[in-house]
Amino acid sequence: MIDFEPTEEQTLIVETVREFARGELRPRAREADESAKTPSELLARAHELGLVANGLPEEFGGGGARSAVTGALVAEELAWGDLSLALAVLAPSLLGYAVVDFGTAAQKAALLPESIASASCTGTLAAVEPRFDSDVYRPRTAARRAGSEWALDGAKCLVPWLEGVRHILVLAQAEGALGAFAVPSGAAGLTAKPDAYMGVRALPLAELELRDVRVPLDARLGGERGPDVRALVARGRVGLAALGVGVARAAFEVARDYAKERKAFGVPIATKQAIAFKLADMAIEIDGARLLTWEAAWQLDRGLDATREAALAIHQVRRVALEVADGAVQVFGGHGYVREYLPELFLRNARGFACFEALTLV
Amino acid sequence: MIDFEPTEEQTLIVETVREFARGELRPRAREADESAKTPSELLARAHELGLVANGLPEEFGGGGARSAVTGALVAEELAWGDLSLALAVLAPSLLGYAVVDFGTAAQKAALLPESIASASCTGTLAAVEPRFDSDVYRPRTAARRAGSEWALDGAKCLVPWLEGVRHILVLAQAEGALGAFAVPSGAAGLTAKPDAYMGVRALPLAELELRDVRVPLDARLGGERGPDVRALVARGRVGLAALGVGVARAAFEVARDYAKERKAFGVPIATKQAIAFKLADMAIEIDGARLLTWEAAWQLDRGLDATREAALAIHQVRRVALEVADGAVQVFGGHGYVREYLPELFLRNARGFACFEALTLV
Amino acid sequence: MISFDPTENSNQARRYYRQMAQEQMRPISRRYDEEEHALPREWVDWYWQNARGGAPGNPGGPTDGFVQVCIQAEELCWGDAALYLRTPTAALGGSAVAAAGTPEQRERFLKPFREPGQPIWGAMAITEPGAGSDSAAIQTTARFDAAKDEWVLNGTKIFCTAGEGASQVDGGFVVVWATIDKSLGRGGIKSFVVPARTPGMRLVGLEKKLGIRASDTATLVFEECRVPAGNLLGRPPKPKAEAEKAGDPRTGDKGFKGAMATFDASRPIVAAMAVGVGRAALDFLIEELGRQNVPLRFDAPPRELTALERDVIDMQAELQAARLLTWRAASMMNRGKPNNLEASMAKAKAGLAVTKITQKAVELLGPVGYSKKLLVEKWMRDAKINDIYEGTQQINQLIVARRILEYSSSELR
Amino acid sequence: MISFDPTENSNQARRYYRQMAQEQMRPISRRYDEEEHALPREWVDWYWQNARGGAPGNPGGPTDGFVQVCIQAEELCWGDAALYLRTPTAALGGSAVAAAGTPEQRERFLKPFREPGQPIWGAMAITEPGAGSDSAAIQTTARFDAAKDEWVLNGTKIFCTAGEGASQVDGGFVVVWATIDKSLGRGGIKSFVVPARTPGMRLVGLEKKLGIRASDTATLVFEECRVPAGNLLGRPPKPKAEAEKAGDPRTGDKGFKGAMATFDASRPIVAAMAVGVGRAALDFLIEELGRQNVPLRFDAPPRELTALERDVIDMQAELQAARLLTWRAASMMNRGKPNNLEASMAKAKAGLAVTKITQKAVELLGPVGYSKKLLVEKWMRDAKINDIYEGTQQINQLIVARRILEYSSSELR
Repeated sequence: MIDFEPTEEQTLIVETVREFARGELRPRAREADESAKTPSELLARAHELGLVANGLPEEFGGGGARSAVTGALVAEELAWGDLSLALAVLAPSLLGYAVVDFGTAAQKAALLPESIASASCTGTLAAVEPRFDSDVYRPRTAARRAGSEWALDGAKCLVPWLEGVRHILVLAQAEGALGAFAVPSGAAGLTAKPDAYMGVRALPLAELELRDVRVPLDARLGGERGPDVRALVARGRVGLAALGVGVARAAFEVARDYAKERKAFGVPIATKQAIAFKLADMAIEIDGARLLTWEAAWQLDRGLDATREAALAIHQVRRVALEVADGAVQVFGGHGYVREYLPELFLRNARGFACFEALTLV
Repeated sequence: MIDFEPTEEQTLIVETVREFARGELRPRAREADESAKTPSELLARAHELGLVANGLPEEFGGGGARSAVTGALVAEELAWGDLSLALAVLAPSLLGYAVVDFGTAAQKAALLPESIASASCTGTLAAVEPRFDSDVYRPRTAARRAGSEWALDGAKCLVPWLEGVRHILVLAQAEGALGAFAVPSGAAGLTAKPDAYMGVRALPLAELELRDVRVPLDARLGGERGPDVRALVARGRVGLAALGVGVARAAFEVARDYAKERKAFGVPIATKQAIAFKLADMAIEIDGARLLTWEAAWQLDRGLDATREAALAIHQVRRVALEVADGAVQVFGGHGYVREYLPELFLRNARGFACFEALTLV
Repeated sequence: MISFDPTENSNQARRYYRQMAQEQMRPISRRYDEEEHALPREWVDWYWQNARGGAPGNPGGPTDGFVQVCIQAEELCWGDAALYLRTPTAALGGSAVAAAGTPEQRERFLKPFREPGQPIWGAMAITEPGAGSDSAAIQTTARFDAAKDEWVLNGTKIFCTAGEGASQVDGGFVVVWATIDKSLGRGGIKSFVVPARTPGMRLVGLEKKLGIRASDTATLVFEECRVPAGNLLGRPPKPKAEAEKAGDPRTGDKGFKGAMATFDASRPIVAAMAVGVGRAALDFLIEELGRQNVPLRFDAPPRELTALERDVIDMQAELQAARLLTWRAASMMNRGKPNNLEASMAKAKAGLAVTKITQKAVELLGPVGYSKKLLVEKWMRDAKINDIYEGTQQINQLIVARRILEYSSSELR
Repeated sequence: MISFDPTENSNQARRYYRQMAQEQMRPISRRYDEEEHALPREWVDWYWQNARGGAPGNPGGPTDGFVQVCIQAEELCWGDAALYLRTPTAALGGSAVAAAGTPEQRERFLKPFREPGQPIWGAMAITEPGAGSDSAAIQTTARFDAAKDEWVLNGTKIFCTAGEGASQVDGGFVVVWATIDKSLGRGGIKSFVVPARTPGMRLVGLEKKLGIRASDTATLVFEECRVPAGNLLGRPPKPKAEAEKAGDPRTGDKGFKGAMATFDASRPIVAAMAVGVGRAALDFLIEELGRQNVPLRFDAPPRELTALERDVIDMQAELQAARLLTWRAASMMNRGKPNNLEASMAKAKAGLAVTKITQKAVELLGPVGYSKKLLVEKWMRDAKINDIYEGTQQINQLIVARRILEYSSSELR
């Protein structure tokens, strides 16, 4: 039956996460951006809440309650607080969900327990490449068989790189197929340097260079079969779409509140149609984008291919998040341009969705 | 020196044509659309004004005052009156300017005097093809050498087809190059049937089928060298862009006037920011599109390749004409949807610029 | 639970109406676009005889409720929006009777639509020449003639969809909005059921329109048009002093607010109709590109993605966003939740989205798309009405803005 | 005569400033973006020593007048908009002095900018914490102290571009808008030249901004700040009764209208600055695509045109439309024509166009475009200011709307 109401359990989770976002993320958003640092206590707090672990299998210590729809609901709330911090606290999903979905039994046993137990983020994923036409479906990073090992060469960027990362899942062309390889963070030939962007400045990111990095054959995620990269990309896009909706909603809400507060020519600027209609359009577009995101998430939960739905959702979110954030700057006028207020931060973060891929998984 | 003021002579011409558009075209626009007919007296009147002949060479009876900028000014004014009727009265430009620009001496002597002297339109041009991906640069209509003749096969549509047409310049692939061929309207193998569209209904249009249509070798425009198709397309696009600006300006003006007149909730709807700002955007976009059109026209007048400038102008005009016409419907509300008022006609006509090519030349 | 899985009843309804659209509507689409105002007899009779009972299904099984109604509207407008509007049903007038009428009124006015006999129509008459979007500025008056226990209507109504059928064919009716006391403003506006062919109600014209030309958009004039007291929708009004107590359901019919609430129920359906027209164009485009082996990839390399591919992705995203907003507004009605905001969001989004989608489809299909050879140009003309009727784009933006800003209609005009 | 052919003087100026932008500005762009508020000493000194005199050219030859000024602004903002705003010039304050000042005032305040010595700045202070776009709501007061023949200023100004340099470095000045009588509304607003380091003028802060971080956007507080009577721009005002005769030039300086007229002259320059930033991003994008052999066709077959190609066509058209609207507004000044409408059109279009162009450029360059490795992300941040200062997008739309509708500011708010 077609319905748009979260379950009671989802509602409870959303309320908890919303409180976390309001109490812990939003107040730290500006300072985290200015200092380009994620406050480390947040990760521990998020780990306590089990934001990621709740969805991982019970046999490895997780909550066993996997749902992409729930994941989307959670991601939106977190990003409403702050996008960088949301990506940071959700970073354990990268290794976690990828290994659950595509790993061999041995890989699960080797990687999941520490990922779930650790308060820090033990694994990450490298999907984006530092070139103009980065293409998650067609990485240039390549893995070739070299005896009993894989040898990887290439470059990656926009890799979430939190303290404690021990493995990086590197997406690479593997002799005709697409593969993901668990590369130890200390592997010879791997260099990681800090990576800086216009937005998501509080999220630690690395640019990786891989020069003949050797990993054993069983480091290939899922063994010979490899991961289903379409599913991986879709799970990444649904997560990103939900985050984008959260950024847009945050921008909309501050703009709405400001417009009701701020007076010009003696009346609140929200009473001007030019502002009021802009806010109305924002609200409509945000809701539309959210529903597209939910549909893609629901498709994943049904075990179906969600490539199309995820593509539509992220397409819409890229536009909506940017337009809404830009609109919020506009509503604030001069104040939207200064870092004393949040809209400019939303704008810098929102633009990132144009190039983000697999920065989180649902 | 960079300047945006028409010359005194151009100003006079614009005033004359504006008066013609206001007095002769606009009052006939609705009836012409409903009956799908161009009133024949208009062509005679336009011929008297020398709208096209003024720009053709004196040696064949023309005015010798060729200027693409002037052509753009004239086209805008005419289309302000009505797009269909503007295209009808400018139809002689198709054969006229193409032969002047690209014809051999013999072709000029053969075709221009009657084109200039006749009050009806003696020649037309077939550039568009009846398929989804019609491409003016790459027609599928083909001409092959068959002894001392060219044999043409293919199909064309959107061909202005006024009473008295004796020759059709047919754009065709001619053994590796692009050619234009003067095909007599009565040629064997050529069938013309009426062609109907959502808009420009008052303009008589034909869909042509060419089956082994034979023309002598010297029917090829410009002889072996052929016409410069890039220049031809650019001249078409500048003309169309100017016409599109005229349609947009007409739509803007009726919307502006209606908005000042029409009251809702006790005040003119123009005093509402949502309407007022929409009108402001229309005005800005129209002026921007016009200046792009002028620049492309000026480029042509300097004898330079204007492919880029014409492409930019028509790209902008396609969007602006549609948006402004659609906006005018919106300003009129329910009245915009009924054929008692003009906005719906502007909307139908404006959408045509997406597929129009070489329906007029400057 | 968040779910996008239609019930089997909805799936069956979709198939049923899609087939009907394909077989009964599409073949006559062009004809009745050209023969403006002609009665599409084939469709009207076929529907009346075969489809009035609704879609086959499992009456006891789970249902998507109002969402299924949206699915029906989408499928039939995918067939032909103008013919859909000409379908012999009680339509918006029926919704008003169902929403604001007494049980006796519902029985009296709606029963004929379920009985044998000739096809009949219902309609709603709100807009006036001077009023436009401003429903509260209604000038049509209703005077109570206590002697005869009748209401006497005077005024002119325009843009009355299905107004010819509803006013001219016995058994049908027009729900007319009129004020019983201008000094009461919105509170004075009531709705009256005027049966077809009531003396004093005159059909004075049909609009010639850009699109939906098979739909009879009527101008109706009421001159001393008398209807029985019991034709005031809801209970008869109490005296003026009491009537001013807003929100008291005993003060007669639900008045302006009740009538406006009809829109909350009808806007999702209108949005679904819009989605249907938009989908007609998008389906055709995608099928045509398929026939020509033009790729439409969701995973194209960024530098190779064609403008066409991106346009189609965008059209699909916009249409689906509109559809989901529509279903959400309908689904809230299933749950008995107020949906004024969500219904206006759906209407605003759907109207604009399908206007753009159909305009784009004409563009992407080149000269053939612009020509009369295909129906795509008709769908573009038909689609535009969705930006206008049942509240223009701007009116719906205004409603949304008021809700999100928590402003009254006097605070945000 | 309609012509797009720049004079040789303009061509020379373009080459001159482009080289300057390339060699003097670009190499330090990133550094002064990161070291927010640091004085870009290299640029300031170099400009002061080498470029104050203007571009080389033929002084007697034909000139594009104000259009050439736009070309200069475009080229330097193509280099770096923030450094441009930090350039030691009289800037907007100078324009106000030139437009509304007496010959004596022009000599006194502008001459130091032509003399030897250290780099100095001029600035204009209009916006106040509570006023935003509403210039007429200015709260800063100017009280006349007849005993000392001085004006006494009290109030706070924010968003004062170049406000640090102009207020702190001897020789510079800030033109401050203040009201001499609130009851006069707009008519009471006058502008006063406050020399740098005048007691009572305090720099209380610099804004941390999204972009143009090298530009010193200052908050200035005026507390019993005294300037000589002769620092009121224009002639000294007549008593209140006479001053109320609007439009009478003898009633002192040109007041609000005169000050607003400065905007008609400055908006085309601001629009040209916007075009410069937008072009920086677009030039880079096109060059980069060229280096990668990505085709950019103006004659691609419709089904093969890539999304990227169409985006670039669109960006070029939008940028050129903005540039031509800008030049038109400037060229009208050459002809002495009022250009209030056209200047606002240019500003509105350019601000929005380059906001979108730079945002799109970041997108089309993928993760590298979003990264700090390139300047494109900086240009996106810098560009956005053009949608905001010198009248936001909305204010310029409002001005355009009033002109095209022939509405006064009370009829259309």
